[in-house]
Amino acid sequence: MSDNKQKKDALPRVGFYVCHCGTNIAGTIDVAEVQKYVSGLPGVAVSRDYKYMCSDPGQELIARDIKEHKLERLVVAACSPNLHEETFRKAAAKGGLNPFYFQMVNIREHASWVHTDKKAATEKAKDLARAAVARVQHHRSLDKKRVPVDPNVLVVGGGIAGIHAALTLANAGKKVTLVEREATIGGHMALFDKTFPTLDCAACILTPKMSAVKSHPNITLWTYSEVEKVEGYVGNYKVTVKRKPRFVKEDLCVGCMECIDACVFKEAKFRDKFNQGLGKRKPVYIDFPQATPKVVLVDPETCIQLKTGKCKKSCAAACDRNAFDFDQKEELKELQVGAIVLATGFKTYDAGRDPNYGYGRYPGVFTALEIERLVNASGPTSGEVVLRDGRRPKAVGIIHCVGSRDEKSNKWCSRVCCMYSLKLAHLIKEHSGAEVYNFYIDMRAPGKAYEEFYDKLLGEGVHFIRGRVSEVSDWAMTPDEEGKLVLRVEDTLAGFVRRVPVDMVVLSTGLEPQTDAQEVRRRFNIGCGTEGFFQERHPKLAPVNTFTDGIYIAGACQAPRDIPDTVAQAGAAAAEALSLIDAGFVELEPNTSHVLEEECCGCKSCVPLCPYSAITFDETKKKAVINEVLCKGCGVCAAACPSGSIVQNLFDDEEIFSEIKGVLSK
Amino acid sequence: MKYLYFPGCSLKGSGKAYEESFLAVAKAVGLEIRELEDWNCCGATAYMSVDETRSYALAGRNLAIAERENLDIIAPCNACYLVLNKTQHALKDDEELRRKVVKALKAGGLDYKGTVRVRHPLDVLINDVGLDKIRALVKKPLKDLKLAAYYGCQMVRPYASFDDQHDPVTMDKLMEAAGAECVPWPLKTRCCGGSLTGTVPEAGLRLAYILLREAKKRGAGAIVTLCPLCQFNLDGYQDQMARKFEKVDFPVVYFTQVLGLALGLSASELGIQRGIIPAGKVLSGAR
Amino acid sequence: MALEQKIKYEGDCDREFAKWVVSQTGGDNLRHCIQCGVCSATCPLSLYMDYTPRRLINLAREGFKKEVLGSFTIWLCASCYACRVECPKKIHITDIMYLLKRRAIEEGVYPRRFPIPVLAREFARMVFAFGRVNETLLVMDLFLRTNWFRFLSMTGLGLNLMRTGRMSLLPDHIKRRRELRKVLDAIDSDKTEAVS
Amino acid sequence: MPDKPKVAFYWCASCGGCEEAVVDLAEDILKVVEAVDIVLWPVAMDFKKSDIEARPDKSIAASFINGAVRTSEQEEWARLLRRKSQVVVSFGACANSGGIPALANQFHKEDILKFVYEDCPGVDNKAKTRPQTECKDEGRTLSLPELRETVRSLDQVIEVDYYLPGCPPTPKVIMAAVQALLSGKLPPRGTVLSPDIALCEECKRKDSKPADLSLAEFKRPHQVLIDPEKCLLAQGLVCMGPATRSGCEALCPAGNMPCTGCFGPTSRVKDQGAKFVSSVFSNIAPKEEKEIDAVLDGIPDPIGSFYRYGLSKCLLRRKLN
Amino acid sequence: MTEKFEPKIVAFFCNWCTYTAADLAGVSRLKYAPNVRVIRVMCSGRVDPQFVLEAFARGADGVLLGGCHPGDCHYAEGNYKTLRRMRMLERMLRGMGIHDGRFRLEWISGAEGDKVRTVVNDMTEKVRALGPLDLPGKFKEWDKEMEELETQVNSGPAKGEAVHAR
Repeated sequence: MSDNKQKKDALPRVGFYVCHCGTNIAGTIDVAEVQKYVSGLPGVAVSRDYKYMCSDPGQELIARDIKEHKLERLVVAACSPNLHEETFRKAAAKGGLNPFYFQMVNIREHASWVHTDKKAATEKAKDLARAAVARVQHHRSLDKKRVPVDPNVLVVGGGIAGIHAALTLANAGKKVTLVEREATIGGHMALFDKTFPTLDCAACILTPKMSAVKSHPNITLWTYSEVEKVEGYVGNYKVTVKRKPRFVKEDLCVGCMECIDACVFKEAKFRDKFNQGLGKRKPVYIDFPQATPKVVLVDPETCIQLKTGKCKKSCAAACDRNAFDFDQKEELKELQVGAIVLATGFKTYDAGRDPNYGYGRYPGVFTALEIERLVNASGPTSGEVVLRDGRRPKAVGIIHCVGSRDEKSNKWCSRVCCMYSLKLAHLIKEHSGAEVYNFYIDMRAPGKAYEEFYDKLLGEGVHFIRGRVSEVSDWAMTPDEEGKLVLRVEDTLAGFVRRVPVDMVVLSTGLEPQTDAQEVRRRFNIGCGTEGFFQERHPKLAPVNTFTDGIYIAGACQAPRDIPDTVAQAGAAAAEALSLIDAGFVELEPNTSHVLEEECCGCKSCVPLCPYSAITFDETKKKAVINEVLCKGCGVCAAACPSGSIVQNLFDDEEIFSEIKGVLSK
Repeated sequence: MKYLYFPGCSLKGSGKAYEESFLAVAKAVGLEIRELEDWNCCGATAYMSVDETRSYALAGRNLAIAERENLDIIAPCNACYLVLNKTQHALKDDEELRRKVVKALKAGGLDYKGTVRVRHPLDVLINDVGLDKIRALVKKPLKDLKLAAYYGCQMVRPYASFDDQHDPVTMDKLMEAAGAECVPWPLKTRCCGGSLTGTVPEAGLRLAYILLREAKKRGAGAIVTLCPLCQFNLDGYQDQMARKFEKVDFPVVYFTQVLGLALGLSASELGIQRGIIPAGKVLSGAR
Repeated sequence: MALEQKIKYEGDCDREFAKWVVSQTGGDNLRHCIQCGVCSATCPLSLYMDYTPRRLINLAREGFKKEVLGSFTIWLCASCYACRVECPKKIHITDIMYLLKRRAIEEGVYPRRFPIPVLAREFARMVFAFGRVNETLLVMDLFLRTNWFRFLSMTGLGLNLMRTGRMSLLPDHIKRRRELRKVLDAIDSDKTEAVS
Repeated sequence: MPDKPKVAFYWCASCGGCEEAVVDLAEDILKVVEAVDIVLWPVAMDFKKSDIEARPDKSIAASFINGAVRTSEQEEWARLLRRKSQVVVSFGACANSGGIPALANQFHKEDILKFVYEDCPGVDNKAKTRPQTECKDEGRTLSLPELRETVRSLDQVIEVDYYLPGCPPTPKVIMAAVQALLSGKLPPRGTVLSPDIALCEECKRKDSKPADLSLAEFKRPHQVLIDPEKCLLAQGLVCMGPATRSGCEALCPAGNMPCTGCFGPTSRVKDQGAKFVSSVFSNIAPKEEKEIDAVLDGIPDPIGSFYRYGLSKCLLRRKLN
Repeated sequence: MTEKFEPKIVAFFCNWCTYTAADLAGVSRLKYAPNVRVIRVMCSGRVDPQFVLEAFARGADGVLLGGCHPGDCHYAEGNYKTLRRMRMLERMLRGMGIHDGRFRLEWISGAEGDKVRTVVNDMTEKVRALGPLDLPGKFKEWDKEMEELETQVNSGPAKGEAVHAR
């Protein structure tokens, strides 16, 4: 080290700051020792420790020192750069230092929080600090590039989240394209009759918003469509959307439904997906009266014309606007947008996965969604709660936590089941007068007016049995169990096992990520948590942001969520998108790569490595060139240039080599 | 197809008929069966309650002997099937335990690697022989014989290696291949109380009685099972059940016996006469 | 009837016992039990138990040793594994029952004249002696030790078995009994080493 | 001729090719001889060590030392010449980075001796005699230099001022260097005296190289009929050109042979082999580990292929125990 | 040696998956061995085999490389490029006598904080078992064989007699 001491003055003057973060860091790491140690390192002009570096006084301290001590480099040892790198770059700038003459050392997430041995943790902190000090001396002064932001927005998913986000953005004057996979928007909420805890009718609050979307001048609505490809970067995304053929011209159809009556099939005889298979539909159909857009569509699987080409097409004949077009093909459309809001929603747990509950084996067993349709006035039974054979149930058992809080299926609590089970209990009792039993593990009613709703149900004389049902079966022990479905459960509050005979069983299935969540998140280049829901950038501080700038998430695609929270989050996502757009430009991290022209031999090794085709070959100069706007700064080319002629800003070879040397050389 | 055969204590005693019918059927479908040399008791559920490590060593000895032959070993008794499988799992997952047991077996001059596969005859018949071959071999399909297929606990639990834990179907399929019909019923894997009837009769008898009653109610002529303890428990105590609940008088047979008849083997070589509740009538009457 | 006070004081529970249970293989994820009771619900014998399996688990992890080891529950478990298959927390309840049975036998606190532990012990003895078990002898032995009156009630069954040739009175045994004993003794010596 | 600068040539562990290279200067050699006064050149003239030892320190203007350093004698000479000369020029791949001899760093000395004097088929050495560093014969003591454990580049033994790359350095490169020395127009110490840009720059085949190789197979020269026009990498041959300093005018590719990297890396690269691996293998076709391995199997001797001339300068230096 | 050998492991973590996972491990207060020093890169594809060799040469006992799972790279395919070149590097390391356990490539997604813990602990134990690598020390040791002559030739007037047969 002695020779370093001599060089000391030759090196740029480094200011080092170690943060206590209250006791978060200081509790495990001896910050004073780190401060003392670093003060002796070559090039270090100032070394301090401070309670909260990220606080205003903390930042002030840095700015002041830069001026007073003529600091040329800055190192802060605190939390993760993903949290406060920006903060301290700003502090550097405030002091008149180029913000990229800064290096951050993560001694909280990567040291004090994960180690118990104080001595070892302190040693680790010293090593990391030493490395940063060595590294920062090689940093170069850089500028952020500014690129304009396209003011248009894409919203994916037409459930209540997507609808609310789209309307919010459109009302702010932004052009929005709303893409929905199904034939109508509305999502799960459109299936519901009433919503908890207020019991106001779902249709009454949803359909106005749906038609608002349809009629809004700033919203382009593409239903029956899916996003195929996403290219570009924050502020400048190029999106390809696949529009599936409905075989009916959307702009011509007015949804009079004459065609449906005219269809050669006199009887509706095909599974009605919208009604969870409880109803039937024809090959030409519309999901429900308030479907938006109010346009019929033809199902190629069941339509004779589309299957065989031999049908008298009475439907088309019945249409006075000639809206039918059996030759319609799927088409690909391209969009330019600056921001994207993902609101792709959830899927309910497949009740068939728990054979002991007999779904599919006993006709008396239903899923909650099926019941939502049954109790729905516009549903297949127009609100009648009846069994599949038409009988009215005298006793109904609602089983909570099906596919939730279970390590055999999904570990998580689905958050809405308790409340919607209470809602269904109320509606079933109201519609059928049956005895209703709720079988729950824990009653979770943590929302505004939720506990009160639970209390209301208790008052209505619904039975609440605390215990997980082990089986639904049809074998009788006593005469009054004959011909019934028997639920076996421990009444854990009474402390013994009970057998409860019922006519109808409702399985309160939990919420899961969409089946194609993984493909979708790859397409949009965002992450998923272990359970498969989309990953937010930070659980508390950036709940609707993702790790990809300009892409935001809202609603149950991020985690199980009820309507109030979903709408709130959709608003938040819209606001994030707005703040990006209204800024008008984004500053890109300057960690891009560039070719040292005079040193490039033109071997082209780097060209195919770039996933963004940012590297091209200049045929006249016979050299590789990097377009720094397209470059996203992965550095794969720098690592692979065989003659070391590509440099990545902030991650230059000598910067990394000195960091390696730094962590190792005591 | 060569296999080792682990009878276990029951098949040498109360479960004789199971052994007889199993061996006969195996022969008929072309399985080469050799009884495991100098096998010892698997330890069943009882030993586990006394000493865990010892009971693993006990089962381990059998597995070690079997390894010398490197053939799959067939254990027709559900208890044996489970204990041997459980031992394989436990010794695989728990290194400390494995060390102890391997050391102990060494002391007896035995070598344990954990390489043998423990199979249930049902598994072998369905997956190795195959339903098609069996259908082809059926000489006397058992027309309009209704059975309640009863699997018991320990074949499907806790290791559902070849069938569903809640609603197993392999034996139903096999019986249908034999021409019989299986009534749907929800008690296929509900415990028969076998391990208790001897000691806590009121409990054991009740469980067994529930099964018999339900099977009868569903219109079956007999319960067909694949475990000697279940068979003994359901078949042997019906007189006591009569005293405690009602007279059920319901035959309980081994799936190998039913299959055997369909394959054209004689009732006697299948040990059908060994049923305490005579099954001959139901089975033969069916034909 | 006499009044019995049900209140428990912290002094009544044995934290060591609780620690021991969770430290055993199979007991490890006991702490995660959410008391949903599916084990009790699926258990074909819970209707006879003084504590349902769910309650037993909670008593065990809270350290109510006396109640746990003294309970009928552990002896009524027929090892049908239904609970283990249903448990949403993948708790190996059956193995825990075995664990508690063994502890109860070690401490000799199982219900007196309650035949199951006796059966278990006799079973083990017979296996050690012959390497195999003769059901008939085992059952006879058992009833003579516990409740010879019941033994008489079983004669019907005995005759039936005799008639159908399913009962043998001579103890079957393996050839290399010494080998087996070496193995079993080796386990014990290994244990004592572990202790010392 | 006291005013002529004194020059020494010396060879360590080398094949003699570098000596040849000097001779290859043809008539230019006369110019050199004109200009300088050669005080040591074992291959051509008879000088003794004592002559050099007798000279005052730093009295030799420049020493050109070729070959890697493996024996005590080579080490001793290197140190001696360093002491006596103002400038030491590391001459050729072996001196610069160990060269072919350094491939021995993949093995341990003992293994090598054992093989050469005992196990090698065709060796007849019942007594298992090994060379001794000292032996008596008719009263005379004869000594042999000691074989070192590790093969070293010259600069791992003494300080080196300039490097002439190549196996061997080409006449062009040598003359340029000599002229620079004579004219006194010297680049900063430590410079490698050839262009600091990779070989493709001057390779005739450069334009035939497609951007995206995504190779699915590697071949060795004897396994293919080599297309004389097309880029050799594109033909699946391991051509080190992209990771190798230029200056040789791409002689090997011109002669239908892939570049094996004798000029060493550019100044921006620490480890030629590692860097080459990084560039070529990042872009091979398969994605699955198994298939990747299958492609890699096409290169049976990675170290020999990527460190043909530079194992001494590999960041790991030699094989560990 | 009396005190337990504490391996020094240098880790290169990609910013989007493994580094984030390490942050998550921190936020979740998972505890793991303090032997790893993380160097942050934007993508595992930035990791040049030279970095790995340099780390060993500078005294690392192990090198850990962490990236996104195949198919999940934030930069589409960077991790495939890493995988390919590192497969070859592994072979070269083996050839140079550095055993596989000392160099490790792991895919750890941003959600797998716990995997960071298990991998770091596991690697620390495995490398501990392998013992110190200490290349800097080895370099010094290897050069010992030259000390004698260095002093002999460089100090004082060299003696003329030692004649080597050539």
